[in-house]
Amino acid sequence: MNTTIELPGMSMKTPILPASGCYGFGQEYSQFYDLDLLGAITVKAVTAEKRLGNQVPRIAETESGMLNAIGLQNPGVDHVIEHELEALTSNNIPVLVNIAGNAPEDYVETSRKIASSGKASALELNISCPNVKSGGIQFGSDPDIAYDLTKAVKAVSDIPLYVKLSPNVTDIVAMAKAVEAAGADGLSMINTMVGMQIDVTTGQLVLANGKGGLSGPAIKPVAIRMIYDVAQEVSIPIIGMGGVQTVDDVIEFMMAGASAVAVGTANFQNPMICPELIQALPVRLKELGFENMQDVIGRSFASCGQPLSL
Amino acid sequence: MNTTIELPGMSMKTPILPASGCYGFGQEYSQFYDLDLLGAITVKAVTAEKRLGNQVPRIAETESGMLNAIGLQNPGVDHVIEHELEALTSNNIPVLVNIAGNAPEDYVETSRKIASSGKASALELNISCPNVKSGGIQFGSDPDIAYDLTKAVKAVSDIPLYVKLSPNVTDIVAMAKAVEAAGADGLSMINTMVGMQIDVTTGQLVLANGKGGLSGPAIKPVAIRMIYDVAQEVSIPIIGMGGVQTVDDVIEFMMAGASAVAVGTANFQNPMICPELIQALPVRLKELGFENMQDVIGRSFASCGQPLSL
Amino acid sequence: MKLTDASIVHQTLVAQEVYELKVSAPDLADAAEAGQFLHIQTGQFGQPLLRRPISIADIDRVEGTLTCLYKVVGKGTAVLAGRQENESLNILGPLGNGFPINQIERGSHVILIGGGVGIPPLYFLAKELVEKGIQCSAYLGFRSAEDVFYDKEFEEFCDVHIATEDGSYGHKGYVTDIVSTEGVVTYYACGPKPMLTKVKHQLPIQGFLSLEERMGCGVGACLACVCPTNTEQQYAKVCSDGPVFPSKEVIL
Amino acid sequence: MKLTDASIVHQTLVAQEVYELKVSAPDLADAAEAGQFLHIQTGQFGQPLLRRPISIADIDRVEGTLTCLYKVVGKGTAVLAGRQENESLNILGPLGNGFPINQIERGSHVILIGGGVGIPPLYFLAKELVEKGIQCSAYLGFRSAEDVFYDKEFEEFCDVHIATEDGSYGHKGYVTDIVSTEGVVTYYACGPKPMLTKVKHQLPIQGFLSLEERMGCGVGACLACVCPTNTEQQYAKVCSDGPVFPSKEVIL
Ligand SMILES: Cc1cc2nc3c(=O)[nH]c(=O)nc-3n(C[C@H](O)[C@H](O)[C@H](O)COP(=O)(O)OP(=O)(O)OC[C@H]3O[C@@H](n4cnc5c(N)ncnc54)[C@H](O)[C@@H]3O)c2cc1C
Ligand SMILES: Cc1cc2nc3c(=O)[nH]c(=O)nc-3n(C[C@H](O)[C@H](O)[C@H](O)COP(=O)(O)OP(=O)(O)OC[C@H]3O[C@@H](n4cnc5c(N)ncnc54)[C@H](O)[C@@H]3O)c2cc1C
Ligand SMILES: Cc1cc2nc3c(=O)[nH]c(=O)nc-3n(C[C@H](O)[C@H](O)[C@H](O)COP(=O)(O)O)c2cc1C
Ligand SMILES: Cc1cc2nc3c(=O)[nH]c(=O)nc-3n(C[C@H](O)[C@H](O)[C@H](O)COP(=O)(O)O)c2cc1C
Ligand code: FES
Ligand code: FES
Repeated sequence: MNTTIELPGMSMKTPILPASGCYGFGQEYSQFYDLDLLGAITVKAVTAEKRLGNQVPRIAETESGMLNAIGLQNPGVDHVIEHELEALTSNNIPVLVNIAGNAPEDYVETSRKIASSGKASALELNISCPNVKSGGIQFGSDPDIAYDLTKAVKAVSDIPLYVKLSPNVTDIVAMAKAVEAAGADGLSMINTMVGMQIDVTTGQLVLANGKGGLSGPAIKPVAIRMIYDVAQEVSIPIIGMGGVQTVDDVIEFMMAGASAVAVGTANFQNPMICPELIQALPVRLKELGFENMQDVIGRSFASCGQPLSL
Repeated sequence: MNTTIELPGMSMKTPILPASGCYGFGQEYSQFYDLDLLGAITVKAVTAEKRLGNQVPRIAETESGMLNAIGLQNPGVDHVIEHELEALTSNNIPVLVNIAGNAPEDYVETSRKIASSGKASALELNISCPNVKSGGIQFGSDPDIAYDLTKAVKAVSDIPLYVKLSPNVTDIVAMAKAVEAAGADGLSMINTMVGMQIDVTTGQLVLANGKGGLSGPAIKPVAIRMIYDVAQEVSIPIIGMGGVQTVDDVIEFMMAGASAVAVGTANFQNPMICPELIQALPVRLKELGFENMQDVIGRSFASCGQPLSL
Repeated sequence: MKLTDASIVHQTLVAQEVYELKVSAPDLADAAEAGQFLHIQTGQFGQPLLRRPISIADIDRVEGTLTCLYKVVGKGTAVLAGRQENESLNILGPLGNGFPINQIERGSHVILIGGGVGIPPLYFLAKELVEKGIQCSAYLGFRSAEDVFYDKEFEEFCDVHIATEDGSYGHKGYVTDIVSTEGVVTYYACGPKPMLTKVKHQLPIQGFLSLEERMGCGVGACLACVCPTNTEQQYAKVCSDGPVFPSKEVIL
Repeated sequence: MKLTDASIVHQTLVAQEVYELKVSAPDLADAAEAGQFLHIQTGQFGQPLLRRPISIADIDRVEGTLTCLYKVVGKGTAVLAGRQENESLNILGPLGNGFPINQIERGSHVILIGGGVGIPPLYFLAKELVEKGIQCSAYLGFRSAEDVFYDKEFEEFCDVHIATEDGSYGHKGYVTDIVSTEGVVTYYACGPKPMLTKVKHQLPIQGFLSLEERMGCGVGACLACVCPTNTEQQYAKVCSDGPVFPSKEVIL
């Protein structure tokens, strides 16, 4: 079965890619398999300046999920371009570069540098960071702020732009429409949900940062719902993510409306998960009676001539 | 250890109670134990008129959670007062009556009837329903609408009012403050998170209703975070819930700022969970070095003279 | 109805993906009746979250054991199939109302109609009917020859008619195609909804249908498992009002 | 570093809540070194979600087995303790960098300082040091007499000094109170952070510290497990840059 998918800036031979922050810059997992097997690679968030990130503990386990508060640790955009992205140029897969910041200028500068480096296929704007200029409101929770940021980044970048939506909002569709109107070429969803854990033996918050982002299978039903809602209201493609573990999860995300599916937390449990899913996908699709992978995308709401199975 | 807790309208001998909708009107679980063991009972949502609820399937299992879309099935407020609440008058525990509706008038009428029946200790306003008059926006996602509804219900009821907050919002603190300002005597949080599941073998949504509410351990980190944030901003007590399974979960909710803790989904796995937790709580608190249960509430943010343990 | 930590006596594969599970739980065996079900915590450490409803297929009150037959169709049943002998299995039950048989007169003839994993509860029913001197015939439907189970076991108590969808064993077609109600006073049916619908609408006599629905609590508290009825209440809870209903009461 | 389905040879309780786990995994045994760790999927069906890092306490390359010693402190270790002989255990490893010993000259004297479940990796290290003709002394700290394990095992290779916090066995107090560095060229320490901090700041010589931190991936990709360092990078990843660090590099 043909599993290729054409997304803005990214010609993928499989719709499966790793999610940002769970895969470093790829070098660690290249010890396990050839990265060229992937549909694309999403790298860890890059910021204008080097960041040391939060204190430890940075993660906590929850039921079928985990909280993380890494704090955007990264060596800064210049170093990333020179070393990390440079290393990836020896691979033949699209590179999606996740961008973060606390002020619009950070995002703009980082995006401009990455785009003009020629070493990225597309940008993924991580708008879940607090906007220091707007009193800490997340870029990702106000449609107007997200619109402005998307516009500003589009203006300095000539490569496609994916905006990564935060699920911590009342109306995800409004967010999606705002960034689409501002020129986003695609959406990534969902980022983590804000959560917290308390150690009852000490009464203290487990994460040094207090709050963290919930990821993993626990959040999958929320991700599926949000993608389902958004996919029907926008015409740009969606990279879906949130708790993917099995090939049926990949298909569920596609049926909800995702054109590609990213795997985050599951890499920690099984470092071979990406190649395993990539191999299993065409087999499982055939088993389910599909002849064409494209038919799966949006299947849950797209009207379909005949039932898939009886 | 003294585990009594005084909440508006409810003198509870333990802070543990069942959550609405997971416990019917109590009669089923009274086959397993004496309901008088409970701190209080929360009954299934009551509406002005009888409702048949949604089609089946009404539930789906997720990783460490479940989705439900029961659809407010209930025999209507008059029947509930005459039969279900009447039956509970033979017990010696506070009765918290969960109220739902799709228009403000529904809520007001139901609340008035319940309050004047004399058979309820307090009302719990379930504001996660879509407001048909405001184009389907949930009462629980707009602070102004929630404020108005709370005011309207307070005006017709002389028993304390708890407002049950929905987690599907950008700013839960704003919601909490709005209903507090409108006169709510307490908060219940959190209700379920909107989620969805797709059956990949058919491409169809699993729940007949499409979307459903996610409950269970999966959502606990989100519940803890929201209660932690809200407890520091309001001065009315919080009944905490969302994924409670163990006695340490109960304590975690209290440390986050809850004065009482409700158990929902866990009843399905273990019908004896409530009495088990009630028995375990004082034992575990003592083990953790507490002499007074009150010290636990808000422990994670309340400044405490000395560390709990070394 | 109570919570029991039963012990697994054995698990055996009896047909394609169908396991026979025998547990030791004397109190449960004493209390249970044909047509009731068990709500089983299939895994350990509370995973998966929800219990799984499985019918009681056989009871040995002397041994203090119960037998279930279940098919691996998803996560919960897969986890259950992986549980080992002597491990303890947490069971809530017996739940629901069994098949009413007291009204049937000695010497009369009834039929049992089962489809796939709807067949198990009919087995203990057959035993009980025969013990009461009631004659019974079993009509059992399967997808294919490799899915067939308990045909020999039923033959010890009644005459058995088998249908397979692909004709690889017994009659080709649906079990509802071969049912005969001549001289029969009532029927007891359990199987997939399409089968029950046909049974209710095609057969000229009334009987009893055992329904399946997704369950949360299993005890009547959550309202997950309703089915519409012709009664004044307009709906019934499969777990606590059923799973067995008079065929005329349920809307299918 | 690879994924292996090892088979559990045995699990034995060796002290209060401390288990000795032996697994058969010849490739892993061949590849592993003292001080490296395993990232273990403790349960089945992917529960709990994250792997748990556990040090390699012993390796038998002839038998093709590895031994770990772990204490039950929470969910993951509790689940692990419930796993049975012959069951398969999914292991990612060997991970991290072991204790550097090549620079130590034959005949010199080194000390091992371990606290509680920080002791296990020192055991295989002791064996290797002795085999290389290096003399070693072990200073082992425990909370109380019932927590003591592997004291006899260490005695086969080195002189052993025990401290317990409550004085119920050996010296009363912390292990750092009894350490002597006279004639010692370096030390290898593993244990809780307060112990390592004391070791780093109190001892007059430099050595190697094996750190613990909460881990996600275990391979350097998620940045969960960092510790601050004096190096140009300002931080290191415990999983892939460590867990063993020169004492002068890490900031404690
Ligand atoms: C009263 C009753 C008696 C039953 N007796 C038997 C029996 O004797 N043998 C047997 O093989 N099966 C029986 N079933 C069906 C059995 O409960 C399901 O096959 C089983 O729950 C599937 O679980 P799973 O995790 O493997 O599947 P999944 O599809 O992964 O389950 C997902 C969710 O859907 C529910 N579900 C899926 N299919 C069904 C179904 N057919 N009925 C109810 N819930 C379902 C599960 O319980 C679970 O909550 C009975 C069902 C009921 C209601
Ligand atoms: C490199 C390394 C080697 C280790 N070797 C051993 C050993 O040989 N024997 C032994 O008993 N223990 C060892 N530990 C500690 C062991 O990993 C923890 O005790 C274990 O992860 C606790 O898991 P839990 O689920 O039982 O506890 P929980 O508290 O329920 O775990 C919750 C989360 O916190 C993490 N966590 C909790 N405590 C620790 C800790 N001390 N270090 C790292 N993560 C932690 C868990 O991995 C899990 O992600 C080692 C840790 C590291 C980093
Ligand atoms: C440890 C960790 C670090 C992450 N870092 C980033 C990041 O830097 N940028 C970003 O956009 N998302 C980040 N995420 C979110 C993931 O990319 C993904 O959106 C989320 O985890 C949901 O997918 P999952 O459930 O498969 O992990 C991170 C997630 C984890 C678990
Ligand atoms: C089957 C089911 C039915 C519910 N019905 C109601 C309801 O009628 N009214 C309400 O306010 N909450 C209802 N809830 C939400 C619970 O009261 C609770 O807020 C939520 O499930 C989180 O707690 P838990 O994780 O312990 O279940 C329902 C939850 C479930 C699982
Ligand atoms: S399963 Fe809860 S009412 Fe039937
Ligand atoms: S655990 Fe992921 S970087 Fe160390």
